[in-house]
Amino acid sequence: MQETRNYHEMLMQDIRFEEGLNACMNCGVCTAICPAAEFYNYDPRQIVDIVQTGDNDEIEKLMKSDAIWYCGECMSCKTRCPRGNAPGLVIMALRGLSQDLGFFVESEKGRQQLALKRTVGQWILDHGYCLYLEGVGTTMHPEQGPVWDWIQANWKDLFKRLGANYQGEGPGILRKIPEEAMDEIRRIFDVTGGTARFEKIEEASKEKAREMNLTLGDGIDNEYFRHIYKTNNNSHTRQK
Amino acid sequence: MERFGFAISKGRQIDYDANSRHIANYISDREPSFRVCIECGCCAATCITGNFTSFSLRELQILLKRGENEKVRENIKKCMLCGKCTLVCPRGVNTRNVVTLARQAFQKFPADAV
Amino acid sequence: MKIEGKKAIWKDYQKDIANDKFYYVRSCVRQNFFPGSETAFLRIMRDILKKDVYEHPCHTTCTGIGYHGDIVPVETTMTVVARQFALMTESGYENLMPSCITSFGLYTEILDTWHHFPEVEEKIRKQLRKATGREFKTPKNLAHASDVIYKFRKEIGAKAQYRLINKNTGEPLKVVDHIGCHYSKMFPSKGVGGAEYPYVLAGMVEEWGGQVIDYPERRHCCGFGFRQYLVQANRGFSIACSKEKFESMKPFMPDMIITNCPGCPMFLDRWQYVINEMEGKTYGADGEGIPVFTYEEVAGLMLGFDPWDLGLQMHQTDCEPVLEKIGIEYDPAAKYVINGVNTNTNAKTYLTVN
Amino acid sequence: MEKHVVVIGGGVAGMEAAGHLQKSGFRVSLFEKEEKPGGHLNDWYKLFPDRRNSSEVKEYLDKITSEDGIKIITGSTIEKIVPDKNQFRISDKDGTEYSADAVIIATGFDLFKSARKEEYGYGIYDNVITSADLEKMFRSGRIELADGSIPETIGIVHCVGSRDEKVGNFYCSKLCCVTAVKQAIEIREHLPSSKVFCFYMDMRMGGAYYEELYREAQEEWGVNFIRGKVSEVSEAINNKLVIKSEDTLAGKPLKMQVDMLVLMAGMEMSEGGLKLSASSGLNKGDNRFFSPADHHFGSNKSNIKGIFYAGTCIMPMNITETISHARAAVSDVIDYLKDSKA
Repeated sequence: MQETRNYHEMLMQDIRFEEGLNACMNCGVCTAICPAAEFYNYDPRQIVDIVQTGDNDEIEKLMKSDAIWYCGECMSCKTRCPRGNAPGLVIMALRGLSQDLGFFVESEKGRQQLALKRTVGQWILDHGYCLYLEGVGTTMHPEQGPVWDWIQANWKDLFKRLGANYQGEGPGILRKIPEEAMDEIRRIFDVTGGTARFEKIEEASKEKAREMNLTLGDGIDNEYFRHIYKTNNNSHTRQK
Repeated sequence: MERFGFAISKGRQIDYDANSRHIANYISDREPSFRVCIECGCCAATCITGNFTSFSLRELQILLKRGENEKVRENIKKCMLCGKCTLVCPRGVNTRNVVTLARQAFQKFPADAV
Repeated sequence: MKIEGKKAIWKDYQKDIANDKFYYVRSCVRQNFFPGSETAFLRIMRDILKKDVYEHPCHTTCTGIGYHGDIVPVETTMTVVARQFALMTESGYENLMPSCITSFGLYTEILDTWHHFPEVEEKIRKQLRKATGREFKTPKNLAHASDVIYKFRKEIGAKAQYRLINKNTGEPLKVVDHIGCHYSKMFPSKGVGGAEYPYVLAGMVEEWGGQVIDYPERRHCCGFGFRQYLVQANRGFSIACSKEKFESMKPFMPDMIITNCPGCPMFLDRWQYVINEMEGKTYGADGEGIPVFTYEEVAGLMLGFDPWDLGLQMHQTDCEPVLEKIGIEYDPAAKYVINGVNTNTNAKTYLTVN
Repeated sequence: MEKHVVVIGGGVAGMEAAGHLQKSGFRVSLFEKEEKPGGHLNDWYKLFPDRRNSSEVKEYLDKITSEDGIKIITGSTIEKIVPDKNQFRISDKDGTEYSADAVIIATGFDLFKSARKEEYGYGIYDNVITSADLEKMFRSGRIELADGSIPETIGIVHCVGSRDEKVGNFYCSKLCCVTAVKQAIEIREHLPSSKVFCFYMDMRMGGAYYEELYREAQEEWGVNFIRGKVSEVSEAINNKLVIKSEDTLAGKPLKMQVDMLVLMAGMEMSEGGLKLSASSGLNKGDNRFFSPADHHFGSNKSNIKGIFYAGTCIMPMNITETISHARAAVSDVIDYLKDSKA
């Protein structure tokens, strides 16, 4: 069996953990207005309570569980906490460490990180935008509705009509960001741990895919991606 | 739902105004000590069933008072009525009788037990 | 409700907003979903208010969605943000004006962290130097683009061709103001009006003739939740949040919703369509949806911009009911016309029951 | 010549101190900023835990301060104390100066201004009131909503302005829990068909017969207790207040509507005390109350010899504790003036 490490100490290295956790008195003011607690079987107060005990076995369990992936990071908790805590920041620190240690693949919601990496992460590195939606249609996003089909069908002309500089030189909406600028962004990712995080997500996911007997090629058109993108075992919310 | 790949999540908050307190009132009228519980957890700590399952006498009492009866109904069969809870209660709550009355109420008013 | 109580709070949360010489950074979400809004914003700022607004062609995403989706580590995000600061510094500007609320929140949070932990700022400076060779100054003034419109709401109101008033009844339109969570929930003092009763949009609505309605779930998140929307399996949460808001605002019979975050209007717009598809339910009057607008779109409409120049045809929930109520002159047939061709010949009106 | 002692503040502590100083043979001047002495006692209807009428305590205090040798100066705010040889020069807002051989500061507390907890909507939503507002209703005999109708469901929020870093008050005001329980019972007495819900973080019933009162509230009055701090309040279209908290003992968020919400405003150092502290070099603690020379055996002594504290200007206290503390201050004055060569 793997030896329990001092996860609490590791969390302390994260500046958000230091900012987000003073002594909690379990008043529940965070859970009271937490959108995630309203719909998921989730209680941010209890997460903070577990973390502040410093019990590393319990912290490891948390990092391998779905529980840390329900938060929507709206930060409503930060506004209200009478002790100046931010449970949302504590969650972010836990999520960061869970990925760096490869624990995220142990839960259904955690495994979804690969989907984020291969969409948002890829758009950032390829285009310099968090979203780059040309060609991302209603197959992946049926909720975007018929208007989105129309937008996709007329993307370039419509954007031009609305004053965009789509893929153009110089400033403007969805301009092509110069290659030198993109190189800078990629170097920042290399220097600051962004690339390492991406690699860790890929590596742990590939191992998990093998274990689950699902194929995982590049991109988003493969079994594992579809699985993590769509699977919901319905244990996360109230069913009745 | 199939078309969109998800269903709209249901809220899990205690909707106090929508819940029925009929079961709790039934117990409280017959076992007034039910009212003075301070949720200290002594009952749950001493409970044999509680030590081996997720059954919690403390939680049971609060859920009944809020009208969140469904979870109580699912769990209350586990109690073996040994009565240790009643012995240890610092407020003199007859917890054992609370359980008995709750079981009775669930049988009598199945519609309120949700 | 006693409005004096709110006014007392608004007085406590007046933020410093620059007057001119803005350095504009774009929003990924707004560019993809509401390009007409950013176009209209610059038209208002430059052509109508005669302000100097500069945009650097080399600026990028702040990585905010990646950061709050937790795939981008905090130091990476801080360094990308430091690069934005560097481009601003190099361009000779010091008033940062982001289009995005996630960015605005992130810039605010990073500046606050650096303030409390100067050693972190030092480390980021080193990393930026190493990766790009750039140096930076932190912004002298940081205001979200909606703060700036708020600041100039009277000037816009003075030039407006329309008001938020029902032309048939003479009554003010009832407007729901939805504030992006990251606008002031993290740092109440950085938002106009604070976190509990933000005034940034309410001030515009009041100035332009409308009436803001306060409803129980006013402060509730739209439900984006980053990973909660971006992954299909989680979208049940995302839509449930918006639904909670619609159910709560419906009894107040709002005519429209105004937003300042780029994501919220898209969700509040699309989820009305999905709820109608799934449950046959709508939240506006007469079986219609509640039209959702960005603040730039509302400002543009007031100033007489053409609805189709503003990009209102990109909404799923039809905006026409509001245009009719205000009495805006527009050509319904031009909605889907691009380069003189009607590109949506089988256009149907969505979100109208029966 | 008989020594002259100035008492600043004519609430419970100041009146009790004045009475005992007079009994001990001093000439006393008692300064009160309001038009009549009595302090917060004037605003309270019944007292915990025995629910006796506050006027009984007021009568006692009026009696002991009506003796010859006590001069009560009302409508006078003392702004500065300056040591002058073995005496003190004391000046009021209008610049009038008085001299004294010793000074007792009994400037008391202010109720936390509940509008500062913006999320509770005091001063915005019509039927959000404070514990002090409710006492006025008790006294008038009518508990009613803004529109004159009778509330059926009443929520009580504990810890408003206490144990709350966001408003700069880390400390517990100590008396709001028992006040909440007392008021909950009184509401049920006035309105037998009403339902009352107390939202608390911890029930701090640390006084004689407080816990018993808590039990009585549960047992005889059916008051509901929910362990969770209220997170936000809003107004529904029917004018009811929507409150959100977590029921932490059930581990779930809880949402309910009430007709009226009562905020248990905490205790803060008074504004008068703060001004005096700044003008006269008197030390304050992190909690902004006056910081006595020693919290164990010198809680009446200030950092300036000859200036003493009585009552809630150093920390939240109930009336019993305030009266004892005021008497102890007199004992310190006696010691001081006996040793003094003045």
